[in-house]
Amino acid sequence: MEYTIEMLGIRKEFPGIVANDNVTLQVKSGEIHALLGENGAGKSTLMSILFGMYQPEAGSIKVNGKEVTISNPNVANELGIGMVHQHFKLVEVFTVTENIILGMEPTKGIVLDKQIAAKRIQELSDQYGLMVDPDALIQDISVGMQQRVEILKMLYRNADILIFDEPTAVLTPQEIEELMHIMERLKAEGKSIILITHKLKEIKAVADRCTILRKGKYIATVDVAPTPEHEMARLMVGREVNFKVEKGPAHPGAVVLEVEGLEVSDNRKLKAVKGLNLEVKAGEIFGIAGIDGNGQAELVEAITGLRPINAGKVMLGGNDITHMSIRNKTEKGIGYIPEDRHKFGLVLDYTLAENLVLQNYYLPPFSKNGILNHDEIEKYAERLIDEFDVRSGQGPSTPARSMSGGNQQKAIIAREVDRSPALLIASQPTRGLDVGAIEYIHKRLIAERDKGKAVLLISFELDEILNVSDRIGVIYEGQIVNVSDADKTNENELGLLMAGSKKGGEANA
Amino acid sequence: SQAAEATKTKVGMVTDSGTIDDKSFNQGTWEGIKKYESDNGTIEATYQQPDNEAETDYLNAISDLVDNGYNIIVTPGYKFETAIYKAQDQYTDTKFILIDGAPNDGDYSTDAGPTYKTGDNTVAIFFNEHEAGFLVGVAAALSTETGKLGFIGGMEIPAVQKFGWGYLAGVKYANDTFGSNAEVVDYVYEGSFNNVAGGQQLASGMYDKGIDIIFHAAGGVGVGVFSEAIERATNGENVWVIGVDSDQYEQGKLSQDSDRSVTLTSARKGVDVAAYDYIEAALNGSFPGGQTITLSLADGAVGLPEENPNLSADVLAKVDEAKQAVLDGKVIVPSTQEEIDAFLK
Amino acid sequence: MHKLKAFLSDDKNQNRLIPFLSIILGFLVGAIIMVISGYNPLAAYSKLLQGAGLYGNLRRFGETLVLMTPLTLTGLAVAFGMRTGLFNIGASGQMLMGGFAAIAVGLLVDLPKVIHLPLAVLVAVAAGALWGMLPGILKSKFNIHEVVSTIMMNWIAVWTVYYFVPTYMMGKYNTESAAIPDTASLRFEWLTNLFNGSSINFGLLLALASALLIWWVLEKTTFGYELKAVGFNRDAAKYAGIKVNRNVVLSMMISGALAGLAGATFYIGYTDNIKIGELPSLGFDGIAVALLGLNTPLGVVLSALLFGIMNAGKGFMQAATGVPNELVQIIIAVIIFFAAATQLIKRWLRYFARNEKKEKANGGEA
Amino acid sequence: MWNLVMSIIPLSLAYTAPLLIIALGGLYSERSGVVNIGLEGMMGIGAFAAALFTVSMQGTLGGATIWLALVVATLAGVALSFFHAFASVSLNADQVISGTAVNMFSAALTVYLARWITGSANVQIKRFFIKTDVPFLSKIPIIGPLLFGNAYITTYLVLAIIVLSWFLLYRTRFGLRLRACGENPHSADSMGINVKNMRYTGVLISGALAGLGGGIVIMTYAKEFSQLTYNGLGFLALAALIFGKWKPWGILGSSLFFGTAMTVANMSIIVPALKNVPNIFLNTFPYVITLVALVLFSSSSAGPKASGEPYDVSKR
Ligand SMILES: Nc1ncnc2c1ncn2[C@@H]1O[C@H](COP(=O)(O)OP(=O)(O)OP(=O)(O)O)[C@@H](O)[C@H]1O
Ligand SMILES: Nc1ncnc2c1ncn2[C@@H]1O[C@H](COP(=O)(O)OP(=O)(O)OP(=O)(O)O)[C@@H](O)[C@H]1O
Ligand SMILES: [Mg+2]
Ligand SMILES: [Mg+2]
Repeated sequence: MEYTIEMLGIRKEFPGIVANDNVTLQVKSGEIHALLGENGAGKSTLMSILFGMYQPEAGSIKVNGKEVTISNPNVANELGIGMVHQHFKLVEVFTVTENIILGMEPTKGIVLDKQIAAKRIQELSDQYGLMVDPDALIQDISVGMQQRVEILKMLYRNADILIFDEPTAVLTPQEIEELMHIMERLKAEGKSIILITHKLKEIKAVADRCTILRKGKYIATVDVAPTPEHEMARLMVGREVNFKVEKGPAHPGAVVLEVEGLEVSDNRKLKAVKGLNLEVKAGEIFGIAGIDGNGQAELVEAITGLRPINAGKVMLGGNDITHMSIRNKTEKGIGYIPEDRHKFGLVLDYTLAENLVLQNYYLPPFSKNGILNHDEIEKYAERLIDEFDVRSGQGPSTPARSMSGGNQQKAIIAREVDRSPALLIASQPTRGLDVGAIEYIHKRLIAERDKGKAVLLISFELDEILNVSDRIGVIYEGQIVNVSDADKTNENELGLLMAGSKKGGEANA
Repeated sequence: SQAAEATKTKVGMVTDSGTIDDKSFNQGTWEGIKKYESDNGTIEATYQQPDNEAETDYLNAISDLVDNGYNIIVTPGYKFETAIYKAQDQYTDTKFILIDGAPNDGDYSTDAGPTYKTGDNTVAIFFNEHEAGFLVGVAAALSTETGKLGFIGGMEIPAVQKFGWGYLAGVKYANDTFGSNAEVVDYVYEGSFNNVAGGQQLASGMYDKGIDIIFHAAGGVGVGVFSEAIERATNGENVWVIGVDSDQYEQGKLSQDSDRSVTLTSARKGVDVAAYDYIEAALNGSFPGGQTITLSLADGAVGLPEENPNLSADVLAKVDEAKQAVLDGKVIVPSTQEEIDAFLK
Repeated sequence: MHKLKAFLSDDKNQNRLIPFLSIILGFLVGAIIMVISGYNPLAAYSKLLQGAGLYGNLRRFGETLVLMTPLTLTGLAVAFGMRTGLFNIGASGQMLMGGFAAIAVGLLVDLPKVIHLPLAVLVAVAAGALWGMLPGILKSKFNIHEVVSTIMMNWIAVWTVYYFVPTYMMGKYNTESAAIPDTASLRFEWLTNLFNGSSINFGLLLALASALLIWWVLEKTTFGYELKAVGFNRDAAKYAGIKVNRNVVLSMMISGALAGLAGATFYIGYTDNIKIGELPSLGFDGIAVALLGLNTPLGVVLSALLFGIMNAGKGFMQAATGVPNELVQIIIAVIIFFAAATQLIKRWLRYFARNEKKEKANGGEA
Repeated sequence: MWNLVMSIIPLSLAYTAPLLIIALGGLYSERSGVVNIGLEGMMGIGAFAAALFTVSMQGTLGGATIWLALVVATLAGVALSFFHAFASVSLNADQVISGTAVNMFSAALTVYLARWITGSANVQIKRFFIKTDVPFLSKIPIIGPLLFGNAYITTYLVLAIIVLSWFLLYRTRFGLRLRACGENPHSADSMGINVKNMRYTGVLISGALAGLGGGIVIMTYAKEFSQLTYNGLGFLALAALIFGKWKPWGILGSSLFFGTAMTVANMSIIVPALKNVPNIFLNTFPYVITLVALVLFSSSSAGPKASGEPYDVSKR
C-alpha cells in the first residue's frame, strides 16, 4: 500500500526538551489516521513540522513517495497539505470569505472579487454540508462555525491531506458529531486525514489507524477497529487507566448556591440569561448541560461577579451576594476554574508561584500590611506543586507562559481547590487535556464534593456531565429547563432537552 | 603659523532661547563675531547652545568656554542678566559683552528691587528698539493703501514690546505730522516664537481684513507671515511685511530669480555691529568695562536698513524727517507702556 | 576563555550585557561620524568625560548629577507606566504642571523653609498626579487611549502655565515667573559647597529615594503585584478581584506624581523660576531613559546617569574640540536603537560564542 | 462672519494636509502590525530633505524642483523608516524604543547635517507651492470658495492619497493581506503570506507618507527648515490616527477636526468678538475640544490587534 505521508525518524528539540525523538508517522491515502498522546507528547510539534512551520533537526518527509523539504506553509499548501490548528488562525474582524481567500484572493483587475469567492465558498460549503455564512464576521459566529471556516480554508486550497489538531476540544457534542460526519464525507471524497484528539471515543468512531506517541517518542501504530480503548490508553500513558469515574453516593446538605430570576446580558447587550433559577447543595456536584451559547458563560460570569447582573438574586450560604464585588464573592467562598485559562485563569507573564497566589496574595501569610512575603509564597507554591503534581521546568519560578496547557490547568485547579471554597465553579475544566489529566481533575472535583463542598460543573461534554455530576440541569436559551438526578437520565434524554425539544414547567430547581 | 594661532584670542558666545541660526539676535550677534574673525583673523570664535534656559545652564556654558581658554564672552539676551552678574565676579580675567540686559541679582523680594552691578570686566548694551519701531511705523503709515496696518509680536518680551510701542507711536506721528490716515487695526502677540503655521494663519486673517502691511517681531512666527505675504504677492495682491532685527529684504523675495520682495523695510537692530565693535574694544584696550551703554538711532545702531527699494522717495524723505525729529529731541519715542499710553492720547 | 563563551551564550547574561554593548556601539558610531567630519573622536570623548566631571572635577560632576535628577524621575514615570501596561507619553506635561505648582507655592505663600519646601514639593507631586489622573479616568471610564489624551494634556499644561504665570506670578518680564525665594528652593548651601559650588540640589536624593520606593512597591508589595497583574493581563486581574479601573487611574496618578516631582526638582531645584510657552523635553527623554533602563528602577537610574554625563559634558567637548553637540544626541539615539535591537546583538554574541567553540574544537583535534 | 469662515476653512485645509498625510502614514504601519512612534522623526527628515534638495536645485531645475522635492522628501522618509522596519520586523525589537530612537536620531542628524552642509541649521527655500484658486471649481457657489479657493495643490494630492489608500486597504489583495498581518500575523503566516515583507512594506509606506508630510510642510506654509520643524506634528498625527480609529475616513475626520480647531485658536486673537476672552480658553481650545470629542464619541473600537507585537512564529 502506498503511503501518502511518511515522516521518518523525525527529531525536533526545543531549549531543554526533545519534543520529537525519532518519530515515525505513515499515513495511507484515503484513511483517517489518529495521532494520540498525552499533553506535551509532541503531536502538535510533529504536525507543525509537516506543515512547514518548524524544521526538524533530523529525519525525512515523503509525500506520495517523493522526498520533500517543507520549508514553510506555502510549500505545504502546494503539496496539498492543509491544517486546522489547535488555536484557530482566524482574523476576527474579517468576514468568513476574507479569511478563506486570504493568500489566494481572486481579483477582477486589481480589485478583490469577493462575489466570486463567496460563491465558490458557498458551493464548497454545500458540497460538504458545512453550513457557513460567507458574509458573517468571524467575531460574530460560533466556535463550531469558526472551525468549519478553518476546514473550508483547506478545501478552498484543494488540500488532499488534512491535519486536524484537537478539533473537538472546543466543540459541543452536536458539533462534534457533525464534524465526524464531515470527516467521513471528506474521506469518501478521497482525502487523507490526520486527526489529533485526546478522546478515544472519537478515534474509535472515525479513525482507521492510530499512531501513539509518548514523551516525544514513537510507541506504536495500531489498527483502530480491533484495538480496545483501554489498550490505546495504556500505550499512551504507559500504565493502566481507569475510565470509570470512581465515586460513592452523594450526601447533599444545605443549599449553598441559590439563583433566582437571574437576568444577564451578553457582550452585545442582548439578553443571554433570562430569569434563570438554580440551586446547588453542599456535598453535591451539579452539572449544567447545554449547547454552547445558551447562557452558560454569562451565568457563570454573573455568579462570580465578572459580569453585571440586570435582575434577580444570587444567594450564597444564605447571604445575598448579587451585587458584591468579585473579591467579596471570592472571600465569601466562591472558587472558579474559568473556561478560558489564558484570558482569565493566568497571568502568563507571572511565575507559577505568583499565579498560585492570584486569589489570596493579599492575605497572610503571603503578605502583611500590604507587603509580600516571597518566602511564604514560594513555600506555598512548592506545596501545591507537590500536592497537585504540577509539572514545570523551573518549579515555582517557571514563567506560566512556558508551561503546557495541562499543567497550566492543574495549576489553576490547585489554586482554586486548595482554598477549599464553599462553592467551586468549574467551567470546561478538562478541555484539551489528555485522559490522565482528566482522570485526575475529576478525582479532585469529587474529593471536594466529599468534603461537603458544593460543585457547579459546566461542560459541553455529556460524558463528563453524566459521569461526574450528581444532579444535572439542562440550560436552554438562558433558562434551566430541566433538572434530574444523574442516574435517572441518559444521553438521549439530555440531548433532546438541550436541543429545546422538551421545554416544560418541570424546572423544579 | 603656530605662533599666530597661539596669539589668537578666543571669543565665545552663548545663545539664549533661540538657536544660533534664528535670524534674530542670536544669529545677528554671531554674524558680527564671525565677521570680526574673518576681517581681522585675530580671534577664534565658537558658540554654545545650552539645552535649557536656566541661569545654571548659562553659567555652565560660560564655564565650559572659560575653562577652554575663551576670555571674551558675548551673550545676547536679557535672560543672561543674573548669570553674568555671577560670572563677572567668578571669572575676573574674562571680558563679558551682555547685549539687551544689565547684570543684576534678580532679587525682587525687597521693595528696592534687584541689585544692579556691571563689573569692570563687563559691558552691558541696550538698544533703543522703539526708535527703529517708530521709523518703520512712519514708513508703514505713509505707504499703506488701505490705511490698515497690523503688528504681530512673538512673546511679550522687552525688545519685542519696544518695537511694537515705537511702531504705534510712529503711525500716530505720521498721521499727525504728514497727514496720513493709517490705523493699526490688529496689534497682537502670537504667544510664541515658533508657530510657523500660526504666523501664516494670522497674517492671512489680517490681509483678508484689508490690512496691507504687517510688522512682525516674532522670530519663527514671522516665517509664516512672510510665507503668506509672498504667496499673496505672487498672486498679484499688494501686501507687505516689515522685517525685524536684521534687514529681511532677502527673506521677502518672491522666488529665486525674482527681484521683487514683500519686505517693505525692516526695523533693524545692530547687534552684529555691537558685537563687532566691543570685541574690537576688548582687543585694543578700550573696553568700556563697568558701563551700561544704550545704542540708539543717533549711534546708527537701530533704524532702517541702508537700502529700501520698496519705499518711495517721498516716503523715504518723510522718514528721514521723522528721524531728524527724534535725533533733535523734538520727539521722545515712548519705550514703556505708560509712555505709549500717554503718547497716543 | 570558554568561561567567557559560556557566560556569553547564557540568555540572562546576554540580556544584562545588551545595554552596555549598546553604549559601546553608540560611541563607536559617534566616532565614525566624527572621523568622517574631520574630528578626533578620542580627544572629543576624553573632553566629554572631563566636562562631565569624571576626571575628578567635583563641581562638574555635580552638574552631571543635576542633569540626571529630573531624567531619573521622568524615566521612572514612563517606566512605571510601562510596567503597568500604560504608555505615558505625557510626562512632559505632568512635569510642567508639577513645576508650575511648586513655583506657585514658592511665590504665593510665605513660610519658613522647613514647611515651605516640603509643601512646594508635595504640591508638585499632587499636581503631577492630578495631570496624570485625568487621562487615567478617561482611559478607565471611556476607553480613551492614553497616548492621545496625554498628548492633549501636554499642550493644555503649556497654555495653562502661559496664562497663569504672567497673570499671577510675573517676574521682571512677561515671559517668566519671578524667582522663588530660598525658602522654597531645593538647593542647600552645604550641598552646593560640598560640590564646589555646583547647582546640585536635594532633588537628587528625592529621585534616588523614589527609584528605591518604586522598586520596593513593584517587587515587594501587594499593590505592585496588582499593578503588574493589570499591566500583563487585565482580564485575569479582574478575575482575581483586583479593581482594574481603579488601578489604571492610580497607576497614571503615580506616574504623573513622579513626573510632577521631576518638575519640582527641575523648577525649584534648578531653574528657580518657570518660563512660559515651552514644554520641557525631559518628559520625552524619559521615554528613552526608561527604555534603555529596561523599565526597571535601577536601570532607569543608571541610564539617567549616562544621559546626565552626556548632556553635562557635551558643551565642554564642543568648546574644547569644536565637535557640534548634536553629535551627542546622535550617539544617544544610536544607543537607544541598539538597545531595541537586542536580537541583533544576541545574534552577534552567539556568533562570537560559536566561533569560540569551533576554535576550541579545532584546537582539540590538533 | 462669513468672511471669517471664508478665511478659516481654506487655511484649516492647508494646515490639515500634512497632519493628515502623516497620520495616514501611521495607519499603514499600524495596520501591518508595527506601532510607529517615529512619525515625528520621519516627518522631520522629509522636511529637511525637501529643503536641502530645493536650495541646491532651485536654480537649475526650475519649476519642477518643488515636485521633485516632494519626491525626495518621500524617499528620505522611506530611508529613515527602514531602520524602524529593520529593528521592529527583522529583529523583533520593541517598537516603541525603536520609534523613539528614530525621533531622536532624526532631530539630531538633520541639524548636524544642515550645519555641516549649508553652514546653518536654517535652510530657507526660494521655490515653493503657492495657494491659488482651483480653476472652475472655486466658482461653485458657497462650497467652491471654501473647498477650492485659496488652496495648495498639495492638499488635493493628500486627499487623493487618502482615497487611494482606502481603495488599496479595503478593495485590493494587498490591503487584505496588510490588515491581516496587523490583526493576526499567525493567521496570515499560515496562509502563506510573508508577514515580514508585509510589515516592511507597511513601515516603509508609513515613512514615505510621513516624509511627504514633512516635505509638504516645508514646500507650503513653512518655506524653510529649522529646528522649529520638530514641533510635535508627528505626535499630533499619532493622536489623529488613534482618534480616527485607525481608518482612512476616520483620520480624515479627526485631522480636519483638529486642523480646524487649531486654526480657529490661532486666528481667534484677531477676531474682535473674542478679544476679551482670556487666552487660556482660546489656546487650549483645540486640545480640550478633542478630549471632549473623544469622550462623546468614545467606543470600544481598538486598534489593529497585533499592532506593537513582534511577530514570533513560536508564540501563540
Ligand atoms: N516553541 C516551543 N518552544 C519550546 N518548547 C516547545 C515549543 N513547542 C513545544 N514545546 C515543547 O515541546 C513539547 C511537545 O509539545 P507539543 O505541542 O508537540 O505537544 P502536544 O502533544 O501537542 O501536546 P497537547 O496535547 O497538549 O497539545 C512540550 O514539552 C512543549 O513544552
Ligand atoms: N515559546 C514556547 N516556549 C515554551 N513552550 C511553548 C512555547 N510555545 C508553546 N509551548 C508549549 O508547547 C506545548 C504545546 O503547545 P500547544 O499549542 O499544543 O498547547 P497545549 O499544551 O495543547 O495547550 P492548550 O491545551 O491550552 O491549547 C504547550 O505545552 C506549550 O506550553
Ligand atoms: Mg498540541
Ligand atoms: Mg492541548
